[in-house]
Amino acid sequence: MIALLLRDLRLATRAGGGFGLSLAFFLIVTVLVPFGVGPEGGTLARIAPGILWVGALLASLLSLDRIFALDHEDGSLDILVTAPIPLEGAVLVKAAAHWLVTGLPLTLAAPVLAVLLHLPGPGFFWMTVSLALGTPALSVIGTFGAALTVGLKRGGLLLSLLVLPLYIPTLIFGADCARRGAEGLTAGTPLLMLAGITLGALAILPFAAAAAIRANLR
Amino acid sequence: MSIWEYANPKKFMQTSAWVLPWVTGLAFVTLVLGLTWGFFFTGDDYRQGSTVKIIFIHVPAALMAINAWLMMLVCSLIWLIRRHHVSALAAKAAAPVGVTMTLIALFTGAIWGQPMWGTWWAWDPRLTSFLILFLFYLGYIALWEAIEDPDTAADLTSVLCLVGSVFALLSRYAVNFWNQGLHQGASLSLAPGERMAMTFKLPLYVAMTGFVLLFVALVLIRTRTEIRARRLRALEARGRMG
Amino acid sequence: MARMLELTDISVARGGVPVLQGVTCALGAGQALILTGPNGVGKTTLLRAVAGLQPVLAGQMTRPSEGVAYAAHADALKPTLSVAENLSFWAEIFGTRDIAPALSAMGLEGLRHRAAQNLSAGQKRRLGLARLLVTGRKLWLLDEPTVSLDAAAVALFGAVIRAHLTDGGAALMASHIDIGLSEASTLDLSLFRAAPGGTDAFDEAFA
Amino acid sequence: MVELGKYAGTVLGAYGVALGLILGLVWLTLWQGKRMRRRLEATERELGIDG
Repeated sequence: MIALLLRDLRLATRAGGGFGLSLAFFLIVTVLVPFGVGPEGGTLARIAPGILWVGALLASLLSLDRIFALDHEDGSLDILVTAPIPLEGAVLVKAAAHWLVTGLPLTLAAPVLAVLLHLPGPGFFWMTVSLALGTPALSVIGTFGAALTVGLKRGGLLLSLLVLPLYIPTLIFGADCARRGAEGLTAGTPLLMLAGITLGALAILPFAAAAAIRANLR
Repeated sequence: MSIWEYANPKKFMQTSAWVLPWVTGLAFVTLVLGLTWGFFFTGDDYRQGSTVKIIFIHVPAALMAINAWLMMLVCSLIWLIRRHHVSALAAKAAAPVGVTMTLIALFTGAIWGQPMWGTWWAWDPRLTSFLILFLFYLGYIALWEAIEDPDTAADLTSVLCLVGSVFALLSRYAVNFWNQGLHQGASLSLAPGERMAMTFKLPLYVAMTGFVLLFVALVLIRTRTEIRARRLRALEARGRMG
Repeated sequence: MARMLELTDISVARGGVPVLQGVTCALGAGQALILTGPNGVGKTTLLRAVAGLQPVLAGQMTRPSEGVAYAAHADALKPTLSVAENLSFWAEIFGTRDIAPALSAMGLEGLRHRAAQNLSAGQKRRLGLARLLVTGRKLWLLDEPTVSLDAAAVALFGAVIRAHLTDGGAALMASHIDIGLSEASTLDLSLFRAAPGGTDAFDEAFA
Repeated sequence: MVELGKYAGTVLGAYGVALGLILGLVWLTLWQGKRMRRRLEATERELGIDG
C-alpha cells in the first residue's frame, strides 16, 4: 500500500505531474478577488476566511479527475482491483496522495495568501487549523466522486456537479471556524463539527468509492 | 443472492396497469378538492393576510421533495441488496418528480417570504436546505444520464444516493448552524399542525394526500416508461445480435 | 496434473447482453490455451470474467485463489517512471521483493533506469511480461499479447511463455492472430456465441 | 370571488408557478410515456414479437 502512495507522489512530482497546479490556481483565485471586490481593507478582511476556503475547495476540486483516470487508461486500475491489496485501502491511499499533493500545500499557503486579504491577526492560526482539518475531507469526498466518474467520457464536469454539494457541510463549518477565529470569538464548535465530518468521511467513503470502482470496471 | 435475480417486470406492468387509473383519478380529485378548499374557503391569517394560502402548495411540495428522496434511498438499498431491477428503475423514475417538487417548494417558499423579508430570496435555513437538496437531485439525475450500461448506472446512482443522503442530512444541520451566525432569519414555522386553526389543518391534509397520490401516479407512469425503455434496449440488442 | 482452471458451462454478458454461453474448458499446470474467434465474440469479456473483474452470468469457475495475473492491451506502465521503478512498484504490490530475476529473464537489465516512455513497443511489451513474472502468480491471462510486435519480439514472447509453462505455470490467452505457440491448444469461442434469442435472465423477463 | 387583499399578486404568483411546474411535469411524463410506447411497438412489429 505504501508503494502505491510513494508511486503516486513520485508521479505527481515528476514533470507534468501537476504538483503545483492546485497551488497556482489557489494563488490566482485569491489574487483575483480584490480586483473583483475592491481593495478596501475592511470588506476584504471580513470575507477573507470565506474566500480562502472557497479557493482551497475549488483548487482541490481541480485535480480530482486525475486520481483514477490515468490509472484507468493505462490498465493499472484493472490490475490494482485484482491485486492482493484491499481496494478500499488503495482508495484511501489515493485520497492521501491527493491530499499530500493538493490539500497540504493549500493549508500551508493559505496564511501567506491571507496577508493579501488583510486577514485579522488571530485568523491566521484558525485558518490554518480549519484547513488542516477540512482538506482531508475534501480529498476523500473528491476521491469518491472520481471513483463514480472513472471511465466516463466527459467525467470532469459531472465530477464537480456530484462533489460540490457533498462539500457544503465541510465548507460551512470550515469557513465558519476560520471566521470566528478571525473575529476573536470561540471557534470550538465549528472546529469539532468539521473534524467530525472529516473523520466520518474518512471512515465511510473509501467503501463507497471501492464499490463504485468495481461497478465501473464491470 | 444471485446477481441476476429480478422482480418480475411483467407482473409489475400488469398490476400497475389496473392500479394506475385509480391512483390518477384519486390524485386529481384530492388535489382539486384540497387546493380549492384551501384557496377559496379559508379565511386570512390576521398577521400574514392572504399569503397564508400559499401553505397549501408549499408545505405538501416540501414534504414530497423530502419523501421522494427517501423513496429513492429505499429503492437504491433494495437494488444494492436484492438486485431488483424494477426498484432501480423506480428510483430513476422518482428523481424528476422529486426535483420538480423541490423547485415548487423553493419558488413558493421564496414568494411567500417576499413580503415579510422584503427580498425575493432570503438565506433562511429551511429554504437553503431545499436549495441543497435540489443540487443533490441534479447530481443524481446527471449521473443516470451519463452512463450507458443500465446496471452499472443503477449501482453507481444507488451508491451516490446513499452517500448523498448522509451529506444532505449534514447540510441540513450545518445550514441551521450557519444561518444563526449571519442574521437572525425570521424562521417561518411551516410545520403543519402548530397552533393552526382546524380550518387550515383539514384542507392542508387533503392537499398533502393529493400531492402524495400525484407523486405515486407520476412515478408509476415513469417507471412503466423506464421498463419499456429497458425492453426496447433488450430487443434492439437482440436485433443487432440476430 | 494440478487442475489450474476449470470453466463449466460459463456464460458472460457485455453491457447487459449475453455474448457467450455454455463455455466449458479446463487448463492444467504447464498448459496454454488460446481463445480465438473474430473481434467482438467475447474473448476479452471472458478473460475479464476469469480475472474476477466481471461477474459470470451462469456456470461454475474454479481457479486458484490469489493465483491469477491479468494483462490487458495496455501494459499498466507509467511513462514517466523508469523500468526499475515500474517493476518494483508492482513487485511491492504483489509482495515479491526482488525484481532482478524478472529483469534478467526479459533482458531488461540494460534499460533499468530508462523511463518507460522512451522504450520501443517490443521493450514495453517485455516490461509488461516482466510485470507478470514479478506477480509470482501461476495462471497468466493475456489479452492480445502479440499485437503490434515484430517477429523477434513474438519469438521472445513464445520463449517466455514456454519457460513459464515448464515452470509449472499456465496461460490463457485471447488473440485473433496466430501467436506462434505450437504446443498451445486453441478454443474457438464463436462456437459458444450466445443464441440471439438468449437475452439475459433480466431482459428475458422483458422480451 | 374570494377577497385576496394586497397580497393577491403574491398568492396568485405562487399558485401560478406551482401549478405551472406540476402541469409541465405531468405533460412531460405523459409525452415520454407515449413516445416510448410507440417506439417499443414499432420495434416489436419489426421483430415480429407480440407485446
